[in-house]
Amino acid sequence: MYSEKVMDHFMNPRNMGEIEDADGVGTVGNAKCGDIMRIFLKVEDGVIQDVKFKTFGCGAAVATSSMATEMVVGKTVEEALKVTNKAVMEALDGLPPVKVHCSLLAEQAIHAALWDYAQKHNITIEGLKPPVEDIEEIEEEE
Amino acid sequence: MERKVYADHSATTAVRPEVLEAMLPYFTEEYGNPSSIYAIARSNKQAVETAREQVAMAINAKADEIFFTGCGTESDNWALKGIAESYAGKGDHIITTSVEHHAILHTCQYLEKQGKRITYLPVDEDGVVSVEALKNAVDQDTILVSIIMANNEIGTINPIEEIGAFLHEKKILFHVDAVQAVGSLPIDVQAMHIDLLSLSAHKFYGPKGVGALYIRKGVKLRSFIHGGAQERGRRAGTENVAGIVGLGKAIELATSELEARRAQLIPMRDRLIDEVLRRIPYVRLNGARENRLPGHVNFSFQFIEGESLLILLDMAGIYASSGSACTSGSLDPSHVLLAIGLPHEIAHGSLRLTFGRENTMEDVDYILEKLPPIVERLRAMSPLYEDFIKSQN
Amino acid sequence: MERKVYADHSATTAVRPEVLEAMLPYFTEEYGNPSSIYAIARSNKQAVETAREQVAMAINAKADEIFFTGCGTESDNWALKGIAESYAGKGDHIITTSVEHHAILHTCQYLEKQGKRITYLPVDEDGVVSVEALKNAVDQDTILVSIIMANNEIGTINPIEEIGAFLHEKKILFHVDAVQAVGSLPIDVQAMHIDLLSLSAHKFYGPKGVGALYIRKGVKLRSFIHGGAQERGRRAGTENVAGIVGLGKAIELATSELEARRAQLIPMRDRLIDEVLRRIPYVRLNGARENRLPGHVNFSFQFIEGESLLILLDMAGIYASSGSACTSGSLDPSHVLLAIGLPHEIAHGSLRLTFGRENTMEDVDYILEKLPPIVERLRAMSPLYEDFIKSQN
Ligand SMILES: Cc1ncc(COP(=O)(O)O)c(C=O)c1O
Ligand SMILES: Cc1ncc(COP(=O)(O)O)c(C=O)c1O
Ligand code: FES
Ligand code: FES
Repeated sequence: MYSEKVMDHFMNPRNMGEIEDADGVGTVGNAKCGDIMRIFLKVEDGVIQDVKFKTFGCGAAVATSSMATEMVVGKTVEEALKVTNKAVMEALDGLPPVKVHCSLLAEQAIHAALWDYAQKHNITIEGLKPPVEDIEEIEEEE
Repeated sequence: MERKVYADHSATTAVRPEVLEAMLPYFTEEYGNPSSIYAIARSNKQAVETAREQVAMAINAKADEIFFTGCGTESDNWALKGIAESYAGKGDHIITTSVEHHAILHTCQYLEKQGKRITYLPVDEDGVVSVEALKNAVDQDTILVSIIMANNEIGTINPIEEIGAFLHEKKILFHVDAVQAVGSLPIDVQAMHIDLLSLSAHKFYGPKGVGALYIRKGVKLRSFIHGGAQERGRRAGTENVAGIVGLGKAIELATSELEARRAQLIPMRDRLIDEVLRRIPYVRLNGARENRLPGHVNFSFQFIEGESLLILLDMAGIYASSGSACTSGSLDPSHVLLAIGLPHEIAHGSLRLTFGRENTMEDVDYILEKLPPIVERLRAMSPLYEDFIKSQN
Repeated sequence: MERKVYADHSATTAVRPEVLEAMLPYFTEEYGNPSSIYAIARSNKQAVETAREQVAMAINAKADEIFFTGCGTESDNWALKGIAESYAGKGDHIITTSVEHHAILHTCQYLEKQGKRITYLPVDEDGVVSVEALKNAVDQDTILVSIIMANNEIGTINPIEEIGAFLHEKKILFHVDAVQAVGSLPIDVQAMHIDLLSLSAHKFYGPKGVGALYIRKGVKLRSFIHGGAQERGRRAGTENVAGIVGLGKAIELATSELEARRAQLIPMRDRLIDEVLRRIPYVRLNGARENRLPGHVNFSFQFIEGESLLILLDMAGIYASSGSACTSGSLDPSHVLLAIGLPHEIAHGSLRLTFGRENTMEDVDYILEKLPPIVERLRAMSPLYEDFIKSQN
């Protein structure tokens, strides 16, 4: 069902854990499947220095969180914003159709963490929308 | 080599060697169409009739009350849609439970769209249907009650005999989905006052793609699959002779070994339940503690999600499921776990382990060795667990 | 030893060794439920998907347009009942022919009771449906036309491509019962503009109890068997993995050997027809002389009755039938023979001989040796023959 890359990131998740004094923390959930993802960011001079995640979810949710953290670390916040769920999926060699929303969870968790970082540091990030509680709202827009 | 433990017998079982052996001649040698007239087809027809007797014997019915179908799901569809139509003149109300298999639930939803009235009885926290609720639900338009004998997800057994006695007195037809029960529980359609009963061969070491419906003599049931005159005109389609022979042999073996099987499986089930509850915190057993299928265990592990758990168990050579296999394509939490009162996030973290004839106590030990660290690992990843631990401090 | 000649391949065929071999692992080793998540079930799921591709390839469809069923009869029931319901908003009229298999005819009769309007098109004396009559029969309420590709009783082939082109233009859905055609005729659902097509494994050396329905993408078809999410939510029930694998392998072989099989069977068929007509008086060939299935022969012998003929042939080691095997329980003369204009008493004396891959020209010779004296013997017994002979003098 899952690609080798997905299985690899699921079995050996990168950046799993917490950042004690994170600059931004975002948590998003999906009421449809009940899954929840949390991203911790450490940002210095507008560049993401460290990122960690925690996920309550399926194999795809764990793998997309892991991949997404790898893809944003070292990037500026503006660049991180451009890491879409599509890009995460591609990096994982694809996901089964019923699992596409799991990658959206990863994208939105990063956005939520960036939003939290912006709020705490009183800055605005171009193009960043306030996070939603439940990513289903976004899915329905698409 | 790592151990391999297949613990998903409620999903399906391997055909046992004796059963396959009984089936084999009917693929290549005795291949005549049993409805044909010539001699070589006659042994074929005979084989089908022997299987019919084997099924009848297993549930204390008569051979001419047994009709072969393509699967348990077809049996369920036939029973419900057939009765709804054949007894439309008598009433439009059907009663079932909220914890049925989808073969019943989705059929009921279809019938609702056709204008039938369906009552879904609640169950208690063990998953047992309330006989009181049933008594209150019947009215003069009730034509059928359909109750699962033993639940496929949580293993709980319903009081079929008590319900049957009540319905018999009320003269309301009684259908029982016994797909999970055959080979695990004694079944007697007379003593239990059952009018229609569904079963499926692949749940008791027979082949996939063949089932049966018991229809008590005198019950009107229109055909569901129309066509030729097979199964005395009630179920058309060239008979799956090899499959039917396999079903017959499998049910005969399963019934004769019923007590031995229970004696094998109950201690395994009980040890797994006791030890998991002892060794792992924040876990609950779903379904009744005692009143459950012999090899059937279902847990919910708080703070973790079912699919991740299954994948890690799979990596460790343990094959389990998170409820019913038929819904693995879906993201919804189990309707059964919601019906017994679990909140959404806990219903998501359930694990079903179901043992069968090839399993041993060593398999249980192996699961007890592998499961705790896997649960721990997933909890370490879980934001829900993090929140919970923080809230404890 | 007497020879044994199985000449009833239109009733059913023996599973060929390569097919059985492909199936075997799925009974005892690869037995996981294909809907499960773990690795051992995945090879199983893969096997089902390979079979789906094999079927798609054989009829020029896409894999996701193929749905596995429990038999050809179920496929027919699903197609007709499903379309009748899913397109009820568009119209209530279905057109079929008077020579369909009972799986279609009895389903249509059921639909008539549900208030649908069914037109049964007549056929000519060869058994070919009239395209003119079809054109006159369609109206703005016509939602479906269902036509048998090749007739199971008389072997006649219908002009499917011509009908398909007409219906495609009219935007009317087209279902084809190709149960007898697979492995005997080339099938291309694109060129033939077919929207739904039924097939059954046991007619082309696959196992009994498994069929398929092709559903063109975009066609709405409600489920017929409700339940789990198998077959992408359209056909519930645990997949008959071994059966499906057998169907896939069998259709692949049958398609690749199509020309070889035709080259083998047509001369046998033609010799039998020519010689019987030459050697036995008062006999007619039923169905078209050329436009018929490669191994298919159907005669009517005046003054004698079918069952007696079959029994004597059986005694001589020749296994044949008197039409469709599914109706052997019935005493009515064949609806197909009546539709091509045979009077009752002649329709009763029909004999179907259908050859397949194991038959040889020696089998034909053997039949030609045994059949004439049997016919003679029965005629000597027949008061009708006596009357006839007397009337000749
Ligand atoms: C033309 C035709 N349609 C449908 C069927 C039904 O197929 P099955 O017996 O596999 O259900 C048959 C054969 O019995 C047939 O010959
Ligand atoms: C309780 C119950 N009913 C019905 C079914 C359907 O049986 P089958 O998959 O053979 O159609 C199952 C198993 O899948 C079941 O567990
Ligand atoms: S199923 Fe919801 S995150 Fe994967
Ligand atoms: S005399 Fe036997 S069927 Fe009529």
